[in-house]
Amino acid sequence: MTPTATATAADKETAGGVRTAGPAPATAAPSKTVTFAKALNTALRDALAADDRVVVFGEDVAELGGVFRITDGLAKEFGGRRCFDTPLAEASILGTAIGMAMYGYRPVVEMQFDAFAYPAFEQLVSHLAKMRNRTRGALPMPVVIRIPYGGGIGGVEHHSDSSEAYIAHTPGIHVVTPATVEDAYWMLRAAIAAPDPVVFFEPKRLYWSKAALQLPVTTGPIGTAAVRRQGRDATLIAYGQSVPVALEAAEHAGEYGYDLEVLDLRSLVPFDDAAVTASVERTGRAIVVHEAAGFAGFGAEIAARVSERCFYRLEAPVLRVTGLDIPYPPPKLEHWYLPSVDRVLDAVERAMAA
Amino acid sequence: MTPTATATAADKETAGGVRTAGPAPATAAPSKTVTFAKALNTALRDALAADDRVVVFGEDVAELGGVFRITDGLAKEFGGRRCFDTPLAEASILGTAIGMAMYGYRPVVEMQFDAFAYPAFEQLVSHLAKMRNRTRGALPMPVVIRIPYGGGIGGVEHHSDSSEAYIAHTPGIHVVTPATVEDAYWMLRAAIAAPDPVVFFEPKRLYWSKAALQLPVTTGPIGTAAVRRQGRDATLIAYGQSVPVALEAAEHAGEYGYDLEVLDLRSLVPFDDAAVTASVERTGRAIVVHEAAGFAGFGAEIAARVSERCFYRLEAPVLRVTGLDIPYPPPKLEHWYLPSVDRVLDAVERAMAA
Amino acid sequence: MTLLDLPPATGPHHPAATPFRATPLGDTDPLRYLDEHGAPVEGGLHPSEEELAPERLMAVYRALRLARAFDTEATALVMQGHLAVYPSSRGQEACQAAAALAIEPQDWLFPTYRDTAALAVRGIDPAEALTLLRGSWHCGYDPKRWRTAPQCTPLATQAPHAVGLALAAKLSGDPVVALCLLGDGATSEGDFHEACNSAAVYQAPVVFFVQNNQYAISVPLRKQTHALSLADKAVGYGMPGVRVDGNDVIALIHVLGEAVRRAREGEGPTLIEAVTYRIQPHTNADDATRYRDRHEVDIWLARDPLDRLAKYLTATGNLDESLDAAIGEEGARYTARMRAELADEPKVDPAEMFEYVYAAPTPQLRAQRQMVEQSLAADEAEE
Amino acid sequence: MTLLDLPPATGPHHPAATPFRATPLGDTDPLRYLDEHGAPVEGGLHPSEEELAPERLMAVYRALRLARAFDTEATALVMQGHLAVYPSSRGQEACQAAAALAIEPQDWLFPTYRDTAALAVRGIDPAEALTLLRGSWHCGYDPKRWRTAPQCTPLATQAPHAVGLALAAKLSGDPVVALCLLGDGATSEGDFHEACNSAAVYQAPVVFFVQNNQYAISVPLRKQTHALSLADKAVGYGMPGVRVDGNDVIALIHVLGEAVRRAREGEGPTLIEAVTYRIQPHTNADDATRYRDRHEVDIWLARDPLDRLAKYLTATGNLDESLDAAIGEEGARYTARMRAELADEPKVDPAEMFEYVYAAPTPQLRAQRQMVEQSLAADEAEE
Ligand SMILES: Cc1ncc(C[n+]2csc(CCOP(=O)(O)OP(=O)(O)O)c2C)c(N)n1
Ligand SMILES: Cc1ncc(C[n+]2csc(CCOP(=O)(O)OP(=O)(O)O)c2C)c(N)n1
Ligand SMILES: [Mg+2]
Ligand SMILES: [Mg+2]
Repeated sequence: MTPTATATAADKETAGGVRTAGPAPATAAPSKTVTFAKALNTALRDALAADDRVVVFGEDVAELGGVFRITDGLAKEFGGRRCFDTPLAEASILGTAIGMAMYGYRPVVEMQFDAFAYPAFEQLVSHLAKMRNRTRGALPMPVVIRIPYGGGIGGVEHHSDSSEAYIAHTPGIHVVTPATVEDAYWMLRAAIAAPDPVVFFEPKRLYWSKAALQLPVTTGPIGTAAVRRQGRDATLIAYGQSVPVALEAAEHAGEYGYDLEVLDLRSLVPFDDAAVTASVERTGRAIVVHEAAGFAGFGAEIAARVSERCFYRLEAPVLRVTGLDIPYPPPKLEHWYLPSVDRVLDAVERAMAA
Repeated sequence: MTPTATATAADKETAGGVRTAGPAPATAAPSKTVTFAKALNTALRDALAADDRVVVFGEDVAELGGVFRITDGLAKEFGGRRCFDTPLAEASILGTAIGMAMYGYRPVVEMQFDAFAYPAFEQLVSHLAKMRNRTRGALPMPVVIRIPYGGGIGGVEHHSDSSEAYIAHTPGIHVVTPATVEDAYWMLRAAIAAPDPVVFFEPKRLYWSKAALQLPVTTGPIGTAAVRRQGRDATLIAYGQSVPVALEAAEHAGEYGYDLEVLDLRSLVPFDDAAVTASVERTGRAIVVHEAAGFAGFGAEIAARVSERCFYRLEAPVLRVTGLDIPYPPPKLEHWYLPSVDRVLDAVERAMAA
Repeated sequence: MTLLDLPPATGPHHPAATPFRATPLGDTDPLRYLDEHGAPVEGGLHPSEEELAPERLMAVYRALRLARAFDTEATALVMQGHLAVYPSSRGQEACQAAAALAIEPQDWLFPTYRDTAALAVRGIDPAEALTLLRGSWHCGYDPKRWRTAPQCTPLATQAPHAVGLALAAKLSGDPVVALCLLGDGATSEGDFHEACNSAAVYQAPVVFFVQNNQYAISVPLRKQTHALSLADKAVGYGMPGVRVDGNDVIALIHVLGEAVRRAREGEGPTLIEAVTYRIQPHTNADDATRYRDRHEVDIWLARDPLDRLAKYLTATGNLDESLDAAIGEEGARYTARMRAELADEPKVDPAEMFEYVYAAPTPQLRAQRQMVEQSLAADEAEE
Repeated sequence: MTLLDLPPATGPHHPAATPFRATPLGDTDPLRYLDEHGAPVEGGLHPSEEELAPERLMAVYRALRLARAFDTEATALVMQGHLAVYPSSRGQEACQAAAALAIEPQDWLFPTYRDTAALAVRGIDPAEALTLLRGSWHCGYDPKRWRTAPQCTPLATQAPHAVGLALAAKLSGDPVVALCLLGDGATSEGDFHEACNSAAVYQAPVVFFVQNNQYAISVPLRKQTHALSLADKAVGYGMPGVRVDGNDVIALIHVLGEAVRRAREGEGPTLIEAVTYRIQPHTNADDATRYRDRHEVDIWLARDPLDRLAKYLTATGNLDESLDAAIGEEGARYTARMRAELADEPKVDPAEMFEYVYAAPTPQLRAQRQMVEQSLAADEAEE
């Protein structure tokens, strides 16, 4: 089987003779209310259909369709050469993806849970992130690593980590995380079509959230944030499953007379300085929300950037509402750990009082 | 061989029946001018002599004495049961250390270069950092991981990484890095005596720097920063091999009439908020210097904390002078990457002009 | 849908064009003492007299029944919401019991998430053993008292710990053995390899005991290895590799006993593969009908490890219906106690989250703890 | 000072108490065609006629001489400061040449830092091949043109890449083989295991070629494995494992040729261990006298792979002094060119640091590039 493309859009990053396809708009379909999980599943299906170079593999992704069923039905529809189960070996899963990308494929691999991507850390940092650079562009790495992340689902230990800070600090990788059903679809298509490696963090608590999805859909490109709610008094900066938390907090704050803006970062790398700065320049206050432990978390980068760029405009210190600096706690305690609406509101109070 | 302690200081963290020793002051010795490397070597020797539970292992540490000779002579002096070469397998090196710590030993392992610690990442994040917590203190992890880090030594790829941000974001680990010969000795003794895992980052560019060392020596405990130079106009916050850079920049700045304070963090985790805040409250300006890539680097945490805590005192935004957001460059280009004295001075100018 | 239509792991291998030959360790039939009907097999293992003593075997049988009772009850408890998740070891009770019985109190056990029944057989209180699966952040039991590591979820990562502990015991001159439990899937992980290889180099007193239950969640063994046997992996480490019937508890106890003896007497590590089957789905959250036939499960149900020993004990006149019923009642009492202990929601104090992160909390953790405590106090005031 | 006084890897193993036996793959004498004096050994390998054809062997001999000349020159260049570091393959030239010659242009080579001589034999310009070691951030040659991955430093991490590439080729129906070079030390890494195991499961067309040069920096083989042979590791993967004399280039070409053929024809992966020796220290920065005897080096100097083939070729009337001298001059011309090419400091443009991090630089990188360019302009203005 030589990969042939079934779509036409050409791609400068073609490796070898294989043809390619960007996330070309699919034929218009009626709007349907679907889960976040289904949107991801549809994106994978459409990507597999659009481009023969796309392959999906990982632990339990074929026969089972993944423990979260994100790859459900793909092996059946596209066969065992496009979607297959691997031996239980994460470094090798990512390393295999790297080798396939060298040959011109566009692998999409699944890490079953956040903490189970750690064995692939060396492959990620020392190879995936650097291969394009160390070959002066000869071996680009159009690889997508899908990682379900975050807590709030009652998981036992090692099943609720948020590891985005580790990855975002590694030059050469793009790091994105959708927070809406439309973004789940579009950003995954965009990630698969991207010429560079993308770590695609899937907020697993949102898998079962629902919204209308009308295909084809196009949202903002990778590297851009989105204002999810406009407001004048302060900006809540969030991503992934903290976005709904921020939105809910903003609704509540409205009751107290605070008009909050909610910015969904969408892309941690590249970082949308323009959108973030513009919002905070408008509101004069910023509160960062994420689930990962706060210390040296990604929120530190956001807070540092905003504090530097909006120095003369800030009316209050940038506050962070994050996970605690402890190992992720068990189901019965996780609500203490997670950045809750209450904790966000508390920070809003403090920022507004400043 | 049952470990028996040759020193007397008792330690609450004793596991099993084995006795223990903190870094008890050695007998007074004449002051000698020694290299940073020799100070580390002496600390290991003294720790091995003081406490039978201390073992030193890793790749090439015994026969060769380590590629940087930090473990030189230890195997000869203490025998193959106290200092030994391991198979080439970093996850297993750290995992073995964890298992030995469970039995009451105090392993000190060497990772040959920063980038070669990545294979041990899962063991570090999912076990070393969490074992005390998941056993309610029954299995503390008095393990030291020595990692030579940083650039400026003309190393080829993978030999100059700075990975402190990855570790510092992981609750359960202490992260320290000495910048002086005295700290090299004392902090390594303190790390080995500590009841919790310590990632001990050794600034490899400073291995050959020299200073007087008079034993016994005691510097500040883990968790405390040190003011290396007092000043009134701005605080340079640095650690590891960026400390000498900051000091040199401060000297130069003096020529331009700026009186700079230089704070050596020493310990990234625990973080000495008191010292940092006190200094910036005095000076009103802060510039963070480190070698790791700036984006989501440890400097982000410093800048975010300082910006929040000193909000009303800051006269200029906190600036970061760091490595570039690219894979560590090769010898011929590394001076462009590294936070040089010039780049620090440039930031000082900008901060003072604000 | 199988990748590249691989031959089954038991299928024919490459044509033998010397020296290009995949060389299996030996006969791939697992070692046995009893056949599937509970009769000693011809040419089978020769357990010692001690291992075959009726009192000993009755104790083993009780352990099997305990493991089964424990597993059945835990499965019920997870359905009722008293556990967060439960990975059942039904069908693997011979392995669970043998692992716990093969070692002495001073030896260390390194269990996985699937080995809670083994912990129960080792004597750990069931409520303690289930602490983690119940939704706490810690393992419940005192690992030092029970010489049992907390159950390990990141696959194969406990293997180097077992090596380290065994090496430590060896360096201390203590006659302590580490028994490391692993699944078939875990043998594909790098940590498994690094641990086995290092253990052999150190000649550490460790036994790697792989419960090959044919699946890693949905992934069958033939997608996990191309070798005929997982025990073959021992060859590369220069250590003995033994493949044993994982539903034959007498064979298991014999083989584990010998491996433990070797380890204790300084003869180095051993890799044991026990061929068994996971009767239940991966956990209560899994749907096994998506990837395997009911028929396959039935075949293995017929190979039940309890039945097999019961038949042997009955045939040898050591077990009869009334004794069996009495043992059943023991089990019922055990599970009743277990049910009672697990009925109440465990008390969790959020402040404890901060207690064990470090020996002494960092200033930052103290502040966070204070924040939680204040918020807790506020909540309580509101009530 | 040896840990726990381990027996040497070639020493006696555990007493054979069936089934507790470490079972080596077979005879641990490596396969050979020539003995140490260049004479065909009795009971040795049977290379094909083609493999033994004089023109072919003369080409092989030239490749050996090229590898030696390259290595000698590179060693000189690093002393003179023209390279940042150089890990010499002196003594391993038979492996270097055989690896490059065993594969076709469409096949992919996955070299380590030690395999620059193999790149030279593959035809890559020496200055290009030495780009990284010279102190640049990229591999110099075009990996797609030469179907050669950039040399890999993090040990064994290239092995899964080779598997992935081979799997990709297989899925594409292309007759492409991946040849992955590894050191003895690298076989202890988890990535080696995961790659071999996965390759076997996928039946990917990959050949794992371990140059067992007896050392991983200072660590001798007996501290790396307790098995008699690294090829034994193949057993656990259900793939053929072959141990071959790494200083016998004819044996190497035969064995590699067969493994490559198998891979190409869909017969799956092979693990080859070539027993050889690292004559030089680990790199120019290493001091080998700290951990090994000069005497040991002398023994291996006497097993020189070039001498061995030269003697055979001379005995078979294919080589004489004048031809040998002519080949020497070829080598001298090659190294003269190499010296000349490497004499000048390579030009490096700092702006290029930003060029290949991503397909399109992030806004942040654009800003950083600008900063560097401004500072560059300022520097130039000052001059
Ligand atoms: C490093 C890692 N990767 C993935 C997982 C997710 N996971 C949990 S159990 C399991 C299957 C393990 O199979 P096996 O080793 O055969 O043990 P079994 O569950 O059958 O007892 C997987 C993939 C994990 N826990 N750790
Ligand atoms: C993951 C990793 N750990 C450690 C190192 C440091 N290191 C470089 S070469 C080497 C020895 C490798 O030995 P071997 O695999 O036998 O190859 P050889 O150098 O003998 O060719 C070591 C430890 C590394 N490059 N990568
Ligand atoms: Mg299994
Ligand atoms: Mg070697």
